[in-house]
Amino acid sequence: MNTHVILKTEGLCKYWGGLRALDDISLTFHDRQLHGVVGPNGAGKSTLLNLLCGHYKPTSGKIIHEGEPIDAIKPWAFARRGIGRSFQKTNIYPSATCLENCCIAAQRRMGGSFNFLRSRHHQTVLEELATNALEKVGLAKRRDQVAAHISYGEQRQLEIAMVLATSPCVLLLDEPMAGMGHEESLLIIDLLKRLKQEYCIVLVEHDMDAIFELSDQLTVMVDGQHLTTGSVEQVREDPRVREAYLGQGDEVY
Amino acid sequence: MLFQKRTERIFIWVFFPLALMMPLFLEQNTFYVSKLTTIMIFAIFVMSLDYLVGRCGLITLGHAMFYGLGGYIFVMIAPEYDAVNFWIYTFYICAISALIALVIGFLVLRTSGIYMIMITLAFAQMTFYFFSDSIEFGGNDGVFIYVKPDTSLFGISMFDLDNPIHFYYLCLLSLFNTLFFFRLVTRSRFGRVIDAIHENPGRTTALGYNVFVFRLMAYVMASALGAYAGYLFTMQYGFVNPSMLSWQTSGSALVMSILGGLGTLYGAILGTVVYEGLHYVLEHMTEHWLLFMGALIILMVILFKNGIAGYLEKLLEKRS
Amino acid sequence: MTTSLFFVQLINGLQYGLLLFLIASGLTLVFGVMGILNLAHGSMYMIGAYLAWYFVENTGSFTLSAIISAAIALGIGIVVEKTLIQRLYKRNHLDQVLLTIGMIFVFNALQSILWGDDPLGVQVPDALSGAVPLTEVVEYPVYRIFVAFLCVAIAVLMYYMINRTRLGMLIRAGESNREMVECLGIDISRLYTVVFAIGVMLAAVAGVAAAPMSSIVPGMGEHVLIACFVVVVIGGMGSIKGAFVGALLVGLVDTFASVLVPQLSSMMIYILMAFILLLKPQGLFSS
Amino acid sequence: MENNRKLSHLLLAGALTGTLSAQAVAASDEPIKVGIMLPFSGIYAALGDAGRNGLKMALQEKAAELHGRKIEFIEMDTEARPERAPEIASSLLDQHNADFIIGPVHSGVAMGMIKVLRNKDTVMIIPNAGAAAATGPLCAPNIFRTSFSSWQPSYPMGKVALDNGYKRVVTMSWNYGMGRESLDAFEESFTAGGGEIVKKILVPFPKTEFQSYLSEIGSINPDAVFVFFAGGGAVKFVKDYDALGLKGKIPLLGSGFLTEGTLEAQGPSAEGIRTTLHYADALDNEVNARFRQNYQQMFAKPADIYAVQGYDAGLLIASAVNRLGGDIEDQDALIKAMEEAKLFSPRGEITFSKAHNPIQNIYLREVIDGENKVIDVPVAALEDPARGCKL
Repeated sequence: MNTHVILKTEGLCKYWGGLRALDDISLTFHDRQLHGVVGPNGAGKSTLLNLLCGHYKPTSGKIIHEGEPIDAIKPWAFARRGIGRSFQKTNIYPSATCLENCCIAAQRRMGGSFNFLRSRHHQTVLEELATNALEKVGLAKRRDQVAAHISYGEQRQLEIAMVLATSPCVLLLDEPMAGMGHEESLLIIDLLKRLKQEYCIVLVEHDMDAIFELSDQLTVMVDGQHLTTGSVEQVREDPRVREAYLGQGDEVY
Repeated sequence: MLFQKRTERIFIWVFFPLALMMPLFLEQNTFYVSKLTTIMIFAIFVMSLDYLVGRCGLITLGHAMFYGLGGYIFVMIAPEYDAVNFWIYTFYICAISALIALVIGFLVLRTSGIYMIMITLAFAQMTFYFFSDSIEFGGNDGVFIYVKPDTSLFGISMFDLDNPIHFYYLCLLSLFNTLFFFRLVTRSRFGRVIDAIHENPGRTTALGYNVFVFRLMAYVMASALGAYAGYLFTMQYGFVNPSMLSWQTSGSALVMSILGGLGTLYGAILGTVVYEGLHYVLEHMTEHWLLFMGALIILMVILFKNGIAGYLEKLLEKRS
Repeated sequence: MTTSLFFVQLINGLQYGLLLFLIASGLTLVFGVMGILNLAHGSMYMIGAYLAWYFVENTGSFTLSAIISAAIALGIGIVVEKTLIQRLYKRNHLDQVLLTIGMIFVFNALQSILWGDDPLGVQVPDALSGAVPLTEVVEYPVYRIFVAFLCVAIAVLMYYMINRTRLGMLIRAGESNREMVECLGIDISRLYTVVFAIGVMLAAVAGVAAAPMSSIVPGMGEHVLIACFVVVVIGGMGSIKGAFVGALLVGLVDTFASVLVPQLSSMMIYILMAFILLLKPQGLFSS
Repeated sequence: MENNRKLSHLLLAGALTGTLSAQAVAASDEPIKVGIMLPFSGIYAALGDAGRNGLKMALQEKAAELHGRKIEFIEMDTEARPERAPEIASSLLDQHNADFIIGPVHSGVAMGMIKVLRNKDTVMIIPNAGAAAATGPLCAPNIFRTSFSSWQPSYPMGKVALDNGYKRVVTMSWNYGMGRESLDAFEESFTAGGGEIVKKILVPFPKTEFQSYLSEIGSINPDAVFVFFAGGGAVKFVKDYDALGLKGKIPLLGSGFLTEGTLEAQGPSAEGIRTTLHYADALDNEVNARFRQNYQQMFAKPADIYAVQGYDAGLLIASAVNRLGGDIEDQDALIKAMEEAKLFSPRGEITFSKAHNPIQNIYLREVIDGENKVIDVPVAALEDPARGCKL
């Protein structure tokens, strides 16, 4: 098992006024592992992802990427360091083709964005990168279709492809299976299984079966607090987890 | 292909050859030549605004600031009674206004939406009053430029700016170049990022683009071209007045841009020609032309959702 | 500046600010509830002033004229909303800008056709024609004090209406969530018509109130419009409280700037606005 | 080619305009084309309207003296927008081949027009704009003015103020050319006679919030106040002056435009204001009486200074056409005829200076019972110094 730590948080807090959305979270994320994060609604999972990708600034605490603290850098600089994310609500460019969606992403990696004159279509390497990303998620056949016209599940796949096209090292995925049918979910699970061979993945998901199946490490959060982290078995056995879910009156999925 | 839309290609093939031949028909009538020249110049300005508003999603009600600055920068830096070189001063004016746009854009682009409309207006009003209250720059009455620049490049003079026909061709060329330039830019990789930002700025940031810097670049570019249009306008009659900077100028440019079809670029030409043409016809027909102009604008907003260009595109689509 | 002059200027600034508030309140109300940016708001102010003149000439009574003018403005508001504005709710701000610029043209033309282009004036009603001495030379007319109080009264009334009445509840709900209001079984389009008409009426009432202390001329609406925008943006678009604070701020800054820094006075309110927006990009009291 | 040209005219007629000008016809049958470039919309619309009425009335009255030439008017709305002025001027010049171009009201527009029309093959007659430059540094053989230079109405007021024993005066106007020039002219004669300008207030144009300035004047408490304002601004100023209690305590003097065309709107606030101008409604002479009566009949409203100035532009054209026997082809002769013209204007006799600015009486008027009553003629036949003019 690869134990190289890519991303680490130390005492991460995010307060909205008096509300503690996230309180003192210290976690480590390893390369080529899928790190699942679960918890009832309002546990602070999405807040955690938003902090990790730089969308929010932490109230206190540190985010360390490859040994360097990065919590003070700009949101866009997170992605430049290879921290890519997908959103809970599908977040793509609906009027562009799937290929173009990925090209936008790949171009950030490739550079040349301040080239005012050269045609955007004149770079085959770029299109190759984008096509590869589409192939990885199994969307090659939708390459030239407009993103708004493909199915919802495919749009979620496309979003992951876009993140892949930026050649990231960390993938932050916020409920990639939300709103999907069973068949589509299986496709994504399959995809994530392949991806975790290459990337460090942080996965927030409500689908318990999926997350138990996929996670190498699993963190449970409740009310913005860290409850436990461990392997799937450890978490499953932990009585506090049951209590947390049952005590909340929330369904266990 | 640079001009991707069929409507746009047809437009270019109809408009520019017609515009090229126009002076042949009009050699007797310098008025029409200069009227058309003014329209071309304003179309450049409208196009630069159209790029900002339609392509970048940056709505400004202060773009006339750069139109006016184009003229006033010339007044400020050129010697009063010596002919200067047109191309060198084109460079100066674009560079200086780009610099100003860089500073203003740095402040303005931190806001968005309706607030950006207002803060751009605020800066334009400030410059308006700066020149209108000044004494050395002619104040509210404006100021003359006595000598037209000469256009020699490497010793060859291509245009004689005192000749209205020459000047017409210079402006037509500038208009075509502006369209060509903006097409290049929209097709480029930079343009790809601008399109992405326009459609979904949040996503673009998450992909690692510094959205602010791209917007700033676009703002600087459009502002410099807006100033170039103002410079040409100043050249045409040798006259600068603060009203070039007024919010009414920004407003009417915005109207023309929306009328033509926002973000289509060539629509800016359509919008300007139609608006100015209507203005001209109505003004000759009735003293109360404002009434009809207003009513027509209202009708167009309600009927043509995507401007004239959008309407034409739809028409072509239906037929094919 | 002597202390007495300072106080006189303070009163000048407050009075100007209060009038600005009266005009701007309608603009910010319409924007806040309906999300409509009405550039023709200044024209309504102009129309109000012309109506006041017309009915004073024909009825001889300022009070009567004010009531008729306000009623007509309300009618104009309803008609304009039903025929034009209603078509624009689903469009963006730009189309609204275009439409309302068209309306400015039409109103300006109508003004010229109906009432001509000569500067007109309305005399201060007799009951309010006195003055209060402030210094040896300067005195303050009762009418202007009355208008200042009227503006405060309208501000209080609006505050009460928005916070205490059913209409106000709907307006507040409409600001935050259109669908919710519809779920409550309220006809949102009727609410919008009412709000727009009230906005128009407020502008027209401001025009009526201003008529006896200013000159009624073509284009008077456009100058006011820009000042109103500054007020509304400083306060935060859609916030009545913001408009009140913004108006007083603009009134005071403009008044004192014209005395203290005359070279910069015309730029001062724009500098103020740019400065505030840079510190608070959504204005002082944005919701 | 001829065909082509016709085609293009047709095309343009369709595309741009509804008018189609007839091609060359014998000169004498052709009407004299008079282009009118005045504001018919926007804040100066009333002034433009009056100027046009006066002009048309004069040419109608003098129709018999035109040697059979008809007059064709081409009217263009400047909207008082200076940036449009060059375009409209060149339209009248090149498209309509106007023989005379009458305009404008606004000095900024005048600058734009002069830029295009200076030394061109048409005669420009300014019926209002007082910018000193038009008959100063920018003067030209083909530019005439039938109104005034900014210097003329204000200069005599300095003397009047001194005669009344005012020593300390505050001056105030909008901060634009016409305003500043008026204040300077007043200051010139006033300080030459030993007066002191204690404060000069320049209000940004077109701001009409005067209260703060007036409060300040109240605290200075000068012997008198001299102002230049016109139109809507004049109405607002006079009302504010009264409302803040300055009226009756500090005498208000002004360039005559303060109370021209605005008296009705100003109401009782204007009573007692003294101004100097080259005209007064109640001027007691035969021409004026007839002029005012006819004007009232034709246009159903009283004439004003702007109508007079337009009227005189018409008189100037008529007298020149008459003297040349209807043939105005030779521009030099036309200009000479205009230079030597002597007009019997409602404002009294006027002739033209070398710089083509009228030499005219300046009247001291006082508002009494809502009318400008002439109480004195401080300077008769005043000629503008035309500084900078090389004619």
